Amino acid sequence: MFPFCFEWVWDVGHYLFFGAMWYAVIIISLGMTYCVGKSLVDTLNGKGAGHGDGHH
Amino acid sequence: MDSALIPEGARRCPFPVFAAGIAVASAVLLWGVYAMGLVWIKGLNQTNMNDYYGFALWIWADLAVIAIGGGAFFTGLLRYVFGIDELKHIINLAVVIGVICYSSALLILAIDIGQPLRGWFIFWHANVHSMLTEVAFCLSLYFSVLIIEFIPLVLENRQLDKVPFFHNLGHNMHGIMAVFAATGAFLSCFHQGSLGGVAGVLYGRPFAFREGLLIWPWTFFLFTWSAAAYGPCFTLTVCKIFEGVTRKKLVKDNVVDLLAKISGWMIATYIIAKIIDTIYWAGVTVSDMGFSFMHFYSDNAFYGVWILFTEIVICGIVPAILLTVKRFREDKKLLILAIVLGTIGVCINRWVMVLQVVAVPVMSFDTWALYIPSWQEVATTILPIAYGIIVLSLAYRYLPMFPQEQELYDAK
Amino acid sequence: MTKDNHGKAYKFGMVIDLDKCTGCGSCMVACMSENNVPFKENETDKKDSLTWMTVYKLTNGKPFPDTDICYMPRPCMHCGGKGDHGHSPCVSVCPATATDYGYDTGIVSQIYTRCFGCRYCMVSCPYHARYFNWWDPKWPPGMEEYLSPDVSPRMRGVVEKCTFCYHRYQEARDRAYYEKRDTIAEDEYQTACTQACPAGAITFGDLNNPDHEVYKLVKPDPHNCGRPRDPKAFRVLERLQTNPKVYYISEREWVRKAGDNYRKGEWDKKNMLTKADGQH
Amino acid sequence: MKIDRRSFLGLGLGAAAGVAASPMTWKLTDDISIWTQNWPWTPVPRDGEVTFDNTVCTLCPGNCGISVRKIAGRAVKIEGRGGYPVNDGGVCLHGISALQYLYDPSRIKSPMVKKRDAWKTVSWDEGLALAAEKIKSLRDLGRANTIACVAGSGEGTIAGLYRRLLMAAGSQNFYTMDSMDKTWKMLIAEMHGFDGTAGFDIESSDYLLSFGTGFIEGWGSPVGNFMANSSRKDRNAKLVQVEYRLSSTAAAADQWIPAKPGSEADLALSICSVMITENLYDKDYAEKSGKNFDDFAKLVTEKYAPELITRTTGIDVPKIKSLAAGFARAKAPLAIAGRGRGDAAGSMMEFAAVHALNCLAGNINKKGGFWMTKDADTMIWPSLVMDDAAAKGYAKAAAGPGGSPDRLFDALTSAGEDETPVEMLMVYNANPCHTLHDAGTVRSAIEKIPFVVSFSPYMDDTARLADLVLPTHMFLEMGEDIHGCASSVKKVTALSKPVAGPLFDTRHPGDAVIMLAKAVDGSVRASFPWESYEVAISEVMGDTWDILAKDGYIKCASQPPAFRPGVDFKLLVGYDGPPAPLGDKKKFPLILVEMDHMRLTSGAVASSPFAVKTVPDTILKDNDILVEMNPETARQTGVSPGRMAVVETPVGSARVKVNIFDGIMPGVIAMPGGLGHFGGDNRYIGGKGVNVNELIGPVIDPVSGLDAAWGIRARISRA
Repeated sequence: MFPFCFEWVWDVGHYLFFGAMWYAVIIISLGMTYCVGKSLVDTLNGKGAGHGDGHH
Repeated sequence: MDSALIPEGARRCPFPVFAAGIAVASAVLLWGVYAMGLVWIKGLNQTNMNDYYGFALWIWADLAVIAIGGGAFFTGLLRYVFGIDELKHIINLAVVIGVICYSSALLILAIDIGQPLRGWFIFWHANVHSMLTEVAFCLSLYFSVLIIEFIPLVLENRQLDKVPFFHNLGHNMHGIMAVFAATGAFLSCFHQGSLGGVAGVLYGRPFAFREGLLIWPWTFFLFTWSAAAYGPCFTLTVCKIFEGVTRKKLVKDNVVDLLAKISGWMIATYIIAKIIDTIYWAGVTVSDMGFSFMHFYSDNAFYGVWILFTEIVICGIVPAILLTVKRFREDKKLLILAIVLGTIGVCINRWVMVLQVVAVPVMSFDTWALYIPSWQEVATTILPIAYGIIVLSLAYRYLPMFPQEQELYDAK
Repeated sequence: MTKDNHGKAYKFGMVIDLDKCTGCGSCMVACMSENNVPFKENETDKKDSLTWMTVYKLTNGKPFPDTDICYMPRPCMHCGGKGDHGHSPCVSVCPATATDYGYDTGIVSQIYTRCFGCRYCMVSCPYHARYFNWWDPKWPPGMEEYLSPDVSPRMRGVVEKCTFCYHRYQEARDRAYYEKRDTIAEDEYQTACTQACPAGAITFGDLNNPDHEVYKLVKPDPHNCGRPRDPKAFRVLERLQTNPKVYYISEREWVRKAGDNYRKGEWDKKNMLTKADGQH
Repeated sequence: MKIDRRSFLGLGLGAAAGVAASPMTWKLTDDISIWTQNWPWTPVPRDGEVTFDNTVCTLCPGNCGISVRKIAGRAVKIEGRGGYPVNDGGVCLHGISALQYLYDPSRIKSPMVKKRDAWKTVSWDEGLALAAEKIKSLRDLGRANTIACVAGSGEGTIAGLYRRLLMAAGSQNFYTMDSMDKTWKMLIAEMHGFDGTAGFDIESSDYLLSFGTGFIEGWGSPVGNFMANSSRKDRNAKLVQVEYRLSSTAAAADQWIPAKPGSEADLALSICSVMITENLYDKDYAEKSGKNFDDFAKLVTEKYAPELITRTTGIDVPKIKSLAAGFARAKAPLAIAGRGRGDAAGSMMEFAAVHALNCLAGNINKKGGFWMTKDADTMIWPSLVMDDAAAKGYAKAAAGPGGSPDRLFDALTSAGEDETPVEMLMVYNANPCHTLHDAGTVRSAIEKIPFVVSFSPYMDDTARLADLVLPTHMFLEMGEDIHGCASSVKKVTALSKPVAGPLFDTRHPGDAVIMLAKAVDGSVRASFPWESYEVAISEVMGDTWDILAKDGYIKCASQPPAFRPGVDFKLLVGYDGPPAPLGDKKKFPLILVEMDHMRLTSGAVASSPFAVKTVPDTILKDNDILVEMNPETARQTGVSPGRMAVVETPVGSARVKVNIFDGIMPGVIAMPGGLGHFGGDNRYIGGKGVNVNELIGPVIDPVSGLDAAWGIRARISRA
């Protein structure tokens, strides 16, 4: 999983496989960080207090 | 009693009735949990698996729940990426089913391995050439995507929605759901495929082996395609079961019809591909290995040509016709027949690709190996069903799972 | 160390003369005894019985008195995989790199402490050479005394298989290193089954080395993934391209035929061709 | 701070995230995986210095040289001993498994006395005193002749000591288990007037004609035979197997002659007739120096011409003629007899008929032929001291005539209520309750004996019936002299040595008998002047001892004996066929035979866990034994493969499973031997399957007086 694991080889297989994997991990985590962050900011700005407003 | 949690205006059965139902399901669940405990404590000797049947009932259950849970990724793809908006009325159900199926799949994998405490080695010491590694990575990542897709629905619960942060979070997640859905669809396509690859790469097992494109055997594509095709059948089946149990209409006909039609065309194209694949496999692949087609379907007490016929004709061609032809699709009974057949069809496909693969003798002096699962295997396989019923019931009762419910009720 | 099977590295393999094998079972027990293989009270379910080396009994399927039988010892075949590149059916599927192909020896290893028991490798192996520890290995009290420290006893829930007595290779290699030698001699590294076989039916050595007996017996074709050139020699399931490193020899045609699968008429055709080949 | 739902949720989530991100998770995960690799119940073998110790395996009469690999003094593996004349590095599975016999927790760990059906541990002194008391009282009563002893074989100093104890006490009742060697010995005496043992130069013979021997299934010296069989291809030597079943030997043979069971001797004589009529025999040897040749020739040519015996044997005339031609034209033809493993005596007439072929071919005491060797009598025993009681007792005849244990137990069974032909029985290195035919009756006979002493290391089928067990070392814990190597021409005298233990409170069987003799006191004590077995063997073996102690073994020259005794065909002139198996043809239409399987032991010692593990499921499935039959037989009797059935014979019945095999003659059913052991606490072999000897009854050979049974008439039906 990491280059320091001894079975790691720098080859096309590892580039493709872990490239795709880390790409997905990053997208998902960035996406979630964005959502949580924005929601925190929104909450602090008083949004969503009275429910119903700004509903989809 | 729990009315504060129930979506506003929704009509739900009295709490004691609901609780009784949950209790029944929980009893079954506990039975499964007991069996699971036995397997974890005493080891896999609790199963009837053996050195011939290294993969058995559980791996089938795993492949099957993932295939029928495929409705989630495919509906998500259609809804968020291709922008087919009507599907938003059924996407919640698809997502909940997806969450159930994928969490069950992960649980079954955790029971199925001989050293569950070392299960994380599959990530840590990953062998990128193994299809199973790809499955593990994509499966767990996609499961996190499903959770992300599920969270906004949970946050729509009446009480949770009152919390401003949760309200905002749900809102914001909705906002970028297309990104998640696209990632999920990509991951899901891959792991559905790699599940097909699990069987397809076995060049020592002629029944499973398929030639293919680059590193991917044809089963890779067939599995993805069939999950996308048959997954919605299961989503619709569950939807129909809900409507039957609650004696309410929950999703509008046009939505059902649309999903059924898409599923029908997917099945139709899939089954053509599957037939071509089967013919090529029988005529070229195994022929080169010295086998005749009938080798795989004779000289044993169970596996006959009937299973192939059932998979391809009864559970493939028939639902494809029923779902693509408008007249049939609009007939309620035929629609139900078609979606049930479709669900069974994909399960049979996964069965043969796991169990028949290992049952077939490969060495000329070997014999067919048949196996009957132990009760512990059956119990742990039923466990996800009980668990699914509980989660679906809770979700239905406390979350606005069917956006059209109120509208349809009012229209009645 | 080269990344294929054609270079200077060792390519250990085995040749079993099926006309000499009497099915006595010495190889099986020698293996169990050498490799700390456990045993249970009831071992009659052969699909759940750890026997790295197992002896199959083949019959020609003819009625009395034309019946014939042949015993076929089957260790792990240590497949070179398609193209003999080391992608054995099992090695290529193991998700946790718990089984690996040794490019310097041609031996398929198994790391018990790495295996988490998914059993995918067992499913991939058409020879049933891989075994799972369904039970905790337990020895009757006092019998652990004969366990050898050269091979670690396995734990429940992992896969194990024949390793061509890899620990014996390590020992030979260490000795050679200590004595400042580059190579190990043929008789320095022999598996326990080879050593024990009272019929002398098993031969073990380096398939890359023309001086070794295994090479002389089967004459592996380096340009054809090691396919035997000797007409009496064959490999089991040759057509699947698993490229095993265990070869069999038999004078009996039906035995050679039983080594692989043939559609109706195919065998006769193949034989006609080989006969024609032999003429020029 | 007020803890409301929000902060509670927040705290919870925060804590979870914190723990997950901390190194603790990784540490725990890592620890867990390490723990699963070192479960405390998974043994970790100790390492240490590697040494090798050589000794000789005595599990079967083959007596292979073995090498015990030790690590820090702990025996861990048994391998064949390279360069040893018998086996040169090869080893059979039972020999490799010997450490399982050594470390077997079900071994008898100290002397035990049976009191009201329960075992009680006693000290050696107490145990010996009990046995000595019994001997003394019987001698005092003038019934010294009712003391009996059954030993595995009569060879070697240990058996010599037991025999000596009986003689010193005053009894002729010393018995050794029957085997084909006994019959061969008698046959040599009868046909060649020579006192010696038979040897077969198999590895130099170029045409081996085997009459039902399990030549590569444990007959004679198994490993030596495996090697000889393997070298056949290079030597261009043929093997022809006459057998009603495709055994491993038949499968390995160049030619399989499936003659009907019981007709083997007829076939042999028929081949003789062809050889004589077609002038294919050694005239110089058989005719000129032979006696009664003309009568013999007349008999076989008139009564056993191929045309006449085709029906009895099921073998057609051209085949018989070609066999005769093949045998006679070979350079070194050799005919061998002794069915299966050869651990039953067999019919003297059958052996004679087979041996007639060797005599006609003239291949006697020649390379690749049949050898007669004089027993090298190297032991010098000091003269025996026999008091009055001893002399009087010894004057009385043995209970079982001819030294056959079958006759002994027969005498016990047929003895009246008030008769006690045997008051005390000692059993050493034998398990008659399992290995003798009609084992059930043998058991009842032993139960009749008032006092039984077993010297077995294991609680076997006979030891369990004993009143006193004086457990001896198992072979890896002791040294003894080993003579010859069954039926082989490689006569090796060897000295085994202790390579382990002793692990329990056991004694060397030689020491045990010396201690017992000393405890008896008087003249018996005087006959055993040695302090220990070690002293005894060094004195008794004389000069040989010095060489053995130095070299470990002595190999006699592998040249055929220089002399060539003549042959007398008189025995065969009166030939009227071997005794028929027990049972009525109509009531019992089938024939049940014992089938020897290399992976199961058949002697006194039951199979090891390793050996049982290798047994195929066509022989043993769970605890059920499988009997082998032709599909045709199954069809006719209505039994189905894999299902239970009942086999009945005139002496017993058993529930069995059915295994279908094309290679067995229709009408014959074969049952594997070596199963159905008592086993005591050993559940790896104990209680598994059925003992075939419970179903086959003894047939006393009219010529030799030994048990000639090889099968019995039977029927089988669905259970």
